[in-house]
Amino acid sequence: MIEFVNVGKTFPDGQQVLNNINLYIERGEFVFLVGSSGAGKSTMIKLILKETEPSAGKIIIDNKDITKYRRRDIPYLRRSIGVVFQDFRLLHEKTVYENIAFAMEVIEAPPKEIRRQVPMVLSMVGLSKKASLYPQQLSGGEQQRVSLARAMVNGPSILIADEPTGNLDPDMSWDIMKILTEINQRGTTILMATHDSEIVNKMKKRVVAIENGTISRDEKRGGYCCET
Amino acid sequence: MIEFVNVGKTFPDGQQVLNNINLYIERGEFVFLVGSSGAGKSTMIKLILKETEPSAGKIIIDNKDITKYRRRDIPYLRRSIGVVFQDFRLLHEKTVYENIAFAMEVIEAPPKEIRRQVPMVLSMVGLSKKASLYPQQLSGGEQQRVSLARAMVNGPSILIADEPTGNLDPDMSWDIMKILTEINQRGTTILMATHDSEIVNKMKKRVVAIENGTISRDEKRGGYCCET
Amino acid sequence: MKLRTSKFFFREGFRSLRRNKTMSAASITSVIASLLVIGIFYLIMLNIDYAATVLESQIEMRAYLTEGLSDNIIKSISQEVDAISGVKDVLFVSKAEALKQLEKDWGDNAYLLEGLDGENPLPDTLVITLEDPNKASGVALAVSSISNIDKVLYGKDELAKLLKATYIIRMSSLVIILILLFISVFIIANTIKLTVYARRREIGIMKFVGATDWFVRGPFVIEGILLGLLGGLIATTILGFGYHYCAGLIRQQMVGFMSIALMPFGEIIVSLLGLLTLVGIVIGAVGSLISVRRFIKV
Amino acid sequence: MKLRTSKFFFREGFRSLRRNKTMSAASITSVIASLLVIGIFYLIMLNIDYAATVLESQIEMRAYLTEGLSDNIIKSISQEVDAISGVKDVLFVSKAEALKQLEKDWGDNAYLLEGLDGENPLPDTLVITLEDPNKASGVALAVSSISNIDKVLYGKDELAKLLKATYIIRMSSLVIILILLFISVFIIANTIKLTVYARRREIGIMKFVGATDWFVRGPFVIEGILLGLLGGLIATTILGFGYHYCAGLIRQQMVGFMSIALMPFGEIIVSLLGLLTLVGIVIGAVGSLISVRRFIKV
Ligand SMILES: Nc1ncnc2c1ncn2[C@@H]1O[C@H](COP(=O)(O)OP(=O)(O)OP(=O)(O)O)[C@@H](O)[C@H]1O
Ligand SMILES: Nc1ncnc2c1ncn2[C@@H]1O[C@H](COP(=O)(O)OP(=O)(O)OP(=O)(O)O)[C@@H](O)[C@H]1O
Ligand SMILES: [Mg+2]
Ligand SMILES: [Mg+2]
Repeated sequence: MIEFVNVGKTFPDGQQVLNNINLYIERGEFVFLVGSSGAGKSTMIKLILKETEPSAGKIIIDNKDITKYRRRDIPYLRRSIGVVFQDFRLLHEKTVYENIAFAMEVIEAPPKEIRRQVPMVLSMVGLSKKASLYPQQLSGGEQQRVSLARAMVNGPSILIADEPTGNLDPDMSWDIMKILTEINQRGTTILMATHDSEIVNKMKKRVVAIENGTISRDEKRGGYCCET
Repeated sequence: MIEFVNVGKTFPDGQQVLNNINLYIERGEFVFLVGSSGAGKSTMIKLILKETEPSAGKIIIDNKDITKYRRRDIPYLRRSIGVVFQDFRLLHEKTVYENIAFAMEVIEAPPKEIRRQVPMVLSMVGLSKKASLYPQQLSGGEQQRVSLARAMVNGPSILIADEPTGNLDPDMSWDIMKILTEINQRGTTILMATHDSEIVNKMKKRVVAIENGTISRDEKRGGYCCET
Repeated sequence: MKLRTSKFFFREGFRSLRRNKTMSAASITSVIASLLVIGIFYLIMLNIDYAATVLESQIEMRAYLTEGLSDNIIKSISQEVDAISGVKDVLFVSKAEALKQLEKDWGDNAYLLEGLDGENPLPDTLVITLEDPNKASGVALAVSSISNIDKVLYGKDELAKLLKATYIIRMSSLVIILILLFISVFIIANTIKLTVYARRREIGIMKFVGATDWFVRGPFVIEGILLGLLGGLIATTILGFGYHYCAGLIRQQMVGFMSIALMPFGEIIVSLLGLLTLVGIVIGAVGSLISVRRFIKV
Repeated sequence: MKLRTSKFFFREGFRSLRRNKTMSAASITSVIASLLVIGIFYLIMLNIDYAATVLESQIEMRAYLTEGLSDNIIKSISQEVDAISGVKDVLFVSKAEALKQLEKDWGDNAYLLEGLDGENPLPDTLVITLEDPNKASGVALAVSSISNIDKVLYGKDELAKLLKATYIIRMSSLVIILILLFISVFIIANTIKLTVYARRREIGIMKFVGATDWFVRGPFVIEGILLGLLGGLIATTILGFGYHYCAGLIRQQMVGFMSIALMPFGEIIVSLLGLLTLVGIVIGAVGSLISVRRFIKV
């Protein structure tokens, strides 16, 4: 489903963040991406979304080498992937409802379906009451959940979550993890970058750790850290 | 140092977030503010900064009722308080160095001191190498640490941190907590809103919990949650 | 593109105009202001052209007839002249009428004619008005070849000067309106660029949730068109009232004198409306398209 | 405010101009464009005024002398006229010269003078030029009260018409330039508003780290002043070259005719530079001040 082949990423300022990354994630897998702050987790996610280009290697999504994609193919790549961004990326000028509806309008979904689907995902993340507020009127954790709701609403085959519980209390975090597990069981491939050791340790899913630009650890049922 | 007297906050859309909050934080205390997502932690911080006004009660900082402050007094209030915002609030058009220097330029600090102080705080949060990058070129955790560096740089008498470890790995989080403890020992009052149960539980500091708009718990050496 | 997508574009375009009030207000007033500049100059140019045409149409040619012709012959000569292509009108002025006119024209100087001792040295004259003063020399040649026509006069030098002057004025005003059109287009496009710039973050986010370039552009283009349309309508209204009022004032000031050179309001308003709304809409749409392009590449 | 703070304002103002390239480019070109509109019209107005003044200064008054005066008497009358306030110049034209001139003026029609049979009905004349055509009637009265002056003529009606026409043209162009000035000021202010709007987030953040209103405004005001200054200089340069080129073209087209009515380049450039940079700087500064105000209230 997602494959990194000898991927390297060096930024224009000369910093080499990723170096010869090889990673294969199968359809339906649930993978935690861990690593210290600045390790390159978000960079890997940005590479999958073609937000930035690799300096070396290729990235294969759904059997297609996305480094070969032309500009006009990119929207279709992104539609197949739901993303919870680390910085949320909500549209400030739209209400919570409209933010989520927008992701459906983009794929030209019928209005009827939008009216059914949006309230559903909002209630899943516990924000039914906040539908008509603007993102700036929400708490940090609420914004994060809106971002998750938007990522799920189109039922993408891949769901990527970058630190989706960073602003959530433990109870809420577990609620979210339950949702992600459910989605995963319905067949969605999930890649989640996180610092939450408790979650990683208790979930017992595949863990990929990045350190010094390379994959230092890749365990089928791993924990947040080798020791501790 | 910080006192909430019968404070209530109802937003224009009718939602009552805080209700009759009474809280007294002494000079030099270290207080954790906990509560589920959307409980009102950030709102309390916004009230202290006069980013928003209480609908009832008064807030006393340094023996002065800030609800009575006129507009032109607000900057001086804010200068006495260093804040790590939940959404970082870095200036996108300025480099990391300039962002931190700006907080010193605001108080018209001598250039010499700026040139000494900024690299020092940057090295404290481990970002010396990133000084000349722009915030958008940093990882989430790095941005969070820039925000912390900026909050500390003027040596404020009060330091408020809204979820300052939300995007940091556990090791880095402990480094940050060490810094905060140090600052606290030098006499700075610290108020930290957090969801990180491990940190709260291990630090054994005063814990104030918000639930349904009121203070549900206020323990001298508390944990993240009563049970667990 | 599905129908609902165009509906979406319209809805979003309107919504965005409404939600970004500060920005919409600032940009639409800039659009109006720029269109006013075009409009004002367009009106001035129209009037200058109109005045020049009126001036040119007052050019007359005088054909002196030989002495002592019968009324019948004069009539046939008159008809012959009228038939020449380029001649608009022919008027017969007898030598007695000509003298009377001269006395009147000279006013205070008329006593100079006393020296004539009652004799009338003036000839019978055909006063010819022309369709196009540029063709004066051709007409003059044709007229002078008619028998019994003694002399054809039409102030050759003065005519040349007048034609040159109106030409220069027309060209200058055309150049100036083109420059102003260019400037206004530029300002409107820049204004739209700034409004798009203020929303660059939004555009990026839309792209990251899978919007195609066209999907992002759609609402911006609609918004640009709305801005242009609204701006055009308002600018035309302001100019319409303004012109009506000013023309009234000027006419009143001039009491008859030169007042013919002001174009009537009705003739102007339609072309003005067309010009301004067209310019507004086109730049609104194209400006949005181009401005969005920079931020859409993510 | 400490000196280093003003230094900071300047540094930040410059830096922000440099860093926000897209925005700076868009806003400065809009400022230039708006100033060009003012400048173009200012030039046109100056030239219209100049042309009107030239036209007015060509108004002459003719005083006819009684017959048979000696040269000495004519000389003393001439001096007497010259001493009247409002008279710029006096020129004596003898009756012989006057007839010659008339023959020349009439050109093709000069044969009409053949009827005079060698007699010269024209009087000796003093041709008087005026300092201010508005005072013509007073001068005429004073001149006619001098003995041995038979008659004073100055085309009263034509003068009145001319004065009215130049008055209307002057007033119209003044009104138009004021309107355009207003429009341009408006566009520049709006442009600056949009650039500030695009940076509203920044302003909020500055306030949250304890910046006073003035500290936030400072760099914006400096930036506004720089925008205005730069815009003014560039607009003046463009207009200067443009005017120089166009004036050359027009003069060439006209070969002598009317060319006197174009103001020389040197007289214009300084006042233009002053006007445009002043307008640019003032609106830049004030526009920034006002625009920042909305977002500073946090
Ligand atoms: N455009 C850029 N230019 C230069 N360096 C960059 C750029 N973008 C990212 N980086 C650097 O790449 C490194 C990895 O960033 P990334 O966002 O991938 O980290 P991360 O693993 O997501 O960290 P975090 O857990 O803090 O979010 C960081 O050190 C960052 O400074
Ligand atoms: N301007 C506003 N208008 C309406 N409701 C608001 C506004 N600002 C905040 N709220 C509401 O107030 C509640 C408390 O928000 P606050 O940001 O204080 O929560 P929090 O405790 O910081 O949560 P988190 O841990 O998720 O950051 C939220 O439910 C939010 O929707
Ligand atoms: Mg990251
Ligand atoms: Mg919060």
